[in-house]
Amino acid sequence: MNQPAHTLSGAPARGADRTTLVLIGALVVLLVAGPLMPRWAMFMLNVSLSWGTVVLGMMLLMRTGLVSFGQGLYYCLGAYAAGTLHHFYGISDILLMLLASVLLAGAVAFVLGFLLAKYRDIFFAMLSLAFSMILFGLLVKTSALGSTDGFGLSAKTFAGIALGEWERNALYSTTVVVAFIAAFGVHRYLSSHQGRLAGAIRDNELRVEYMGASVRRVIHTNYVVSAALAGVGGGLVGITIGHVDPEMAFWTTSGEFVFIAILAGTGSVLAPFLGATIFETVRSFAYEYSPNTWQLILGVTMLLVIMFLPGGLWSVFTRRKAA
Amino acid sequence: MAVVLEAKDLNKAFGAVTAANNINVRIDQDSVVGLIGSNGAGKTTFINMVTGYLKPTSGTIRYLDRDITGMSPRQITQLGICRSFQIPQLFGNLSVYENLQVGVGIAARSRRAAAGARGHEREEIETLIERFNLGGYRTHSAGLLPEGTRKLLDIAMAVAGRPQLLLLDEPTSGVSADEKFRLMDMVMTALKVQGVTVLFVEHDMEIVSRYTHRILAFYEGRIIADGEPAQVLREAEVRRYVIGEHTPAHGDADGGATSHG
Amino acid sequence: MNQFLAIVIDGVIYSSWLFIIAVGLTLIYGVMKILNVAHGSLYALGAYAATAFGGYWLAQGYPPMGSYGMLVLAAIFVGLVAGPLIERGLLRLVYGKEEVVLVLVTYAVFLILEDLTKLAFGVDPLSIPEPYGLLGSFEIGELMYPTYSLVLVLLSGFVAIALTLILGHTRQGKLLQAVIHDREMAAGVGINVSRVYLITFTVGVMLAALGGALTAPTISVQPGIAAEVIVLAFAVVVIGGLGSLGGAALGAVIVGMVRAWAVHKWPEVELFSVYAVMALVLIMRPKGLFAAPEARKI
Amino acid sequence: MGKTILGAAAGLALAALTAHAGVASAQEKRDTIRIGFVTFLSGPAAGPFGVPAKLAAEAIVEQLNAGKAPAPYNTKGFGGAPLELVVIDEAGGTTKQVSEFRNLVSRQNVDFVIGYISSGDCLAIAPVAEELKKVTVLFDCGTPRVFEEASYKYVFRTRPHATMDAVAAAKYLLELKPAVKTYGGINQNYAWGQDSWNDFDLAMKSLRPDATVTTSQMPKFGAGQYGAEISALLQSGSDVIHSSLWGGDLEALMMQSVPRGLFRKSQLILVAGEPYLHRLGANMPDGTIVGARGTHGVFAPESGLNTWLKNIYKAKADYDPNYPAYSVALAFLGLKSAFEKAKIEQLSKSIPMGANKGVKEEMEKAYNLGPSDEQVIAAFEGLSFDSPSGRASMSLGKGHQAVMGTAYGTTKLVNGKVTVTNIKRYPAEAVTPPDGLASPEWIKGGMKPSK
Repeated sequence: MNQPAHTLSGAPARGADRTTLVLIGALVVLLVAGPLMPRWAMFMLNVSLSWGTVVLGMMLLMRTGLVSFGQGLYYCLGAYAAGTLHHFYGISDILLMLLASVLLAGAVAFVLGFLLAKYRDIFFAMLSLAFSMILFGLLVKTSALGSTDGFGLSAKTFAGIALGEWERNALYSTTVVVAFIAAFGVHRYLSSHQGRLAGAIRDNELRVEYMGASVRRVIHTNYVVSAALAGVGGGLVGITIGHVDPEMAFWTTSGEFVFIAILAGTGSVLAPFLGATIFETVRSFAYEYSPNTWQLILGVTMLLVIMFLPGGLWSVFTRRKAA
Repeated sequence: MAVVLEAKDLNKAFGAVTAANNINVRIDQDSVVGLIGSNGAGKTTFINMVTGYLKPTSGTIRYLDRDITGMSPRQITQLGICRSFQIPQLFGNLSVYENLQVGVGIAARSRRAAAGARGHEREEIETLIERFNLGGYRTHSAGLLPEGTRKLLDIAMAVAGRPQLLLLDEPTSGVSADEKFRLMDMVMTALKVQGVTVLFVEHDMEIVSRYTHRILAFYEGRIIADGEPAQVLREAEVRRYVIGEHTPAHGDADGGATSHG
Repeated sequence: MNQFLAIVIDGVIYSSWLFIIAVGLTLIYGVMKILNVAHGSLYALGAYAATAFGGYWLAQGYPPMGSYGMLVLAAIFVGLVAGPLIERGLLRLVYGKEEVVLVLVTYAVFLILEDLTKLAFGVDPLSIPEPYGLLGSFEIGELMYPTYSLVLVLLSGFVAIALTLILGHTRQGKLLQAVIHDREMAAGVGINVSRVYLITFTVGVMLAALGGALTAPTISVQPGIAAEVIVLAFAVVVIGGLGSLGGAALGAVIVGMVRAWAVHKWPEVELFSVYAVMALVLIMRPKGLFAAPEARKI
Repeated sequence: MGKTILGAAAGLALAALTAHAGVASAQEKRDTIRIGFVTFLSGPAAGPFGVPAKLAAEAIVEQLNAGKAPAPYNTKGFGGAPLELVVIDEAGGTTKQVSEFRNLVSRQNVDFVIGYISSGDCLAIAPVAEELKKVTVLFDCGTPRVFEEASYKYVFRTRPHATMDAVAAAKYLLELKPAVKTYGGINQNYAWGQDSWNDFDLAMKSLRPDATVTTSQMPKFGAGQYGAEISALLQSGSDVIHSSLWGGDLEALMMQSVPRGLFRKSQLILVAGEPYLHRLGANMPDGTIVGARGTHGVFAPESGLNTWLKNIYKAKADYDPNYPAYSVALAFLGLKSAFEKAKIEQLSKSIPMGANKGVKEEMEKAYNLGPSDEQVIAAFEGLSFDSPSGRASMSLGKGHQAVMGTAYGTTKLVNGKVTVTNIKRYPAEAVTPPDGLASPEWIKGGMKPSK
């Protein structure tokens, strides 16, 4: 009843086990259902889950009270890490590529984190935006990486096992599992002390410092985690799409992630994935059935959600629980 | 008796305004000290300097023979000085329970109380809830609590840090007259159990004289009187400037004085 | 030397353009604490309206000089229509939500306006080149500049001075500053905040539209110009310090000069010079050059 | 248990979509031919390229379905089967485009895909088309990388690649002004602009090693304000300024540079300038060298097909078709030729040897069934066909990449109207690298005729 229902707040620790159950349920359902779906649906789900992973990172930041308009930086780095492995070193093992994605994104975030952990509100958003736009500029200038055209990549093996015909399914299953691990991990993290601190910092940094905890360290940690998630998401999308280009670092890409995060709400680790799936579905059908006004449709959807579901789409579920 | 806190020649100026003027004071272990003075007299400034929110312009602050001048609030807290706030500083979106959970959690970790922290934490939270009688509000989010309860929770949070020195900034402000004593009783019993040195800012002279062993009277950043409550409250200066036969024209300058801080 | 001169002149011209497109954004943020992503779309609307109004005027065969009036009229028109519509119709319903949510609201408006302009004006590039050439050009060194650029510079200077005077020396301005300083307090002492918001937003939109209208004669007006402008404007106001008028001016000058320098000396980096500057400034001054002082917490 | 609803919801949604797809795929394949057509409907490329392309596509489809196109394209639709367009916006970047392509193929069940103006999209789509085994015709993107970096079975490009634009530009320039000493450029800072400049620079270096580069301005795409760039170009005092700008950027550049007399000093080359002649009018300085990225628009040879395209296009728009429109014609007519060639082969095969009964049935069956993708591909590879832009032959990229000649000309203002004079044509082999040789190497190697 009196549990907060505003966009960026923490969810109550209660119901944790329920979330875990749903996660495991979703894992099984998705793994089984995937191959039975038409290829386009499996693909859309594949992309949506990858984006969901990126947005999960956004959510973690939002729980800490920060909104990044530059997650594209890590999304793009992750994709290019996987891409360059394939393109220049002929390594096209899904696991190795994803590992590269996480490491590169995480490493860069660790360095930038020292700086960004000092920033809040719009300034955090803007500085992160600046960094991702700088990467965009650098990539556009780098003709060795195909400039704005980018370059192609694909996965051939999984942990050394050749895939051949099974590339799509393997990719999909990997994505599902990665998404699950990410969601489960973040869920556990959020219900840990460290995770609770996120919500506390968001509410009142001063008090956190006056309780003797370092706000900057928490923020730095969460920033790196969110970057790693964006990185792996980018790697997955890169491999799934089979192509990477600088657009991934452009501010509108980051904007879309914020868009999805707000759309979904931060009430649960399940929200980002739900949000991404709905967003991708709405977008793709809008493209198809009204190619001239799909932006209008997205915009209106966004406004409706903000006005009538302040907690994001997720609040539909929490509300039902309260009733 | 051992000295917990010692301020030497403490000065703090905001441009033209002097918020602390050559303050020298020693606080003994286990004493309960009241800080009185009209608004803008420099009480909160003093607390803010002790707890690291403000850097003194000059002078030193020692805590248990250790110079803490210019340390960050976090470091100071970790040394065992905790505070409550004039405007309660809570985690408005978290429930009362979660607020204490965070507080106790941090304290437990910074104390490196390895010994089965988890179990202990839960008990500690319960103890606090019971001592500050917050039982009825467990799941309410702190942002929606009545003023008095917010004060209680704010103090409980400070106590959660297991401080040796506790500073309370106007614990009873915004609390209805009939509630004040109930609140102070609760706080004091809660603290007795822990054996804590307490400094608190208070405007209500009844409360000061009832709960303190010693009073520091502030006026324009100076300590104009220091001693037994009864005796201090008798002093002419104090009666004029603090208890206020006339109220000095400083406006709400506990804000004013430090608003640049 | 000569090149240095060119850099300065080009820098000044570009800076004044930046200032005109950015000043409305910082004004709206300062008063309403809304970072208006739709600012770019309103700039675009201004440009489109300019081609429509100006085009009509010239088509009627009225004296071409009047087309300048048409540009300004177009901006005022857009301001008076779109301003109240968005503020009353939408923003008023979401005040009090978190800053980022408000950013998202305006982002949604941006998306919607993108398609609405497309539906209204089509995708074919429109243009109104006449005003650009009309005033001829002047020479500095061996470089020739169109007089229109000079007009742009003077106009943005005028806008800057006018706003400063209004904010500093009129009753309305004082009220505005009261609201900027402390919304609740202002409301407390009986200032009609809601009205101040309406006026501010309308003026902000007008300035955005003015930027578009004045740019229209130098470009071909078509879909996509909104997105290009908005990030630039963001960079400028963030560098200067959100909500600060002087900041916007200084930010515009810095970005303008750096870009001009890059173009002449090091064309490769022009692409991200703006963001590099933004990052550097924020690193050195986390809240921009002219940041508003923080209110006390405890 | 609200949260379990999530799983259910997602499941249901997908189930619904699946059903939708199931129905679609049930319908008999070749009775109408669904063609996915992808082009920019929003963003900066919509006005100059995307929408003209869409108009052309719609006009051509109407004509074909009515059987009104001139011979040899006067059969209804493709081999009698009417065409149906599914139009998709190309805006939004490669990620969305790849998803949309997949949706076109397996949700919309289109039979063919024609589309893509952005080279990035072409590079991203080609492998996916291969994976999904869907015959796909790239109609307007220019990057040579598509078939120089990989080879595809299902992907075709019916317009020549961009190398010839730069090479021919350099050749034309030197024929016109042999004395060129210095040249500079202003190109958009993205792949197309960078490649155009690099190829032009390489071509100049190999044709006129003594000429030197003054400055290479690279404003970002959509910059809009070119004051500083123009000053820099003015100060560079170049004999020649090369530019591959297009659309709004090009128009803005011209509006801002002409009043500043930039082109009184320097000879201007606009690689993609042709579509804007009618728009820029007086803002197009006399004597500008313009191209149309092929023998399109004003460079298109007089022919029945050319007049036909002009007429049907003008019926929809109030100006002449520009080169994207011509590219669209190439794509549709190329695919149509391939399709019908395949169909005839299949029909002839379908006639049972020696038997004289059952012939009719067999042929009808074959006719209704239409050719398989395999047959269409076989027919398409190495195909030569006529188009409003002249004859195209699919002779590069193992028969998947069209080659055509190109042409450049010089603008001349004739009583207020911009015309193009002194048109020079360059045969394909003179401006296009041979199969298997990457463009930069070929240019560096002195551009030996490919045949």
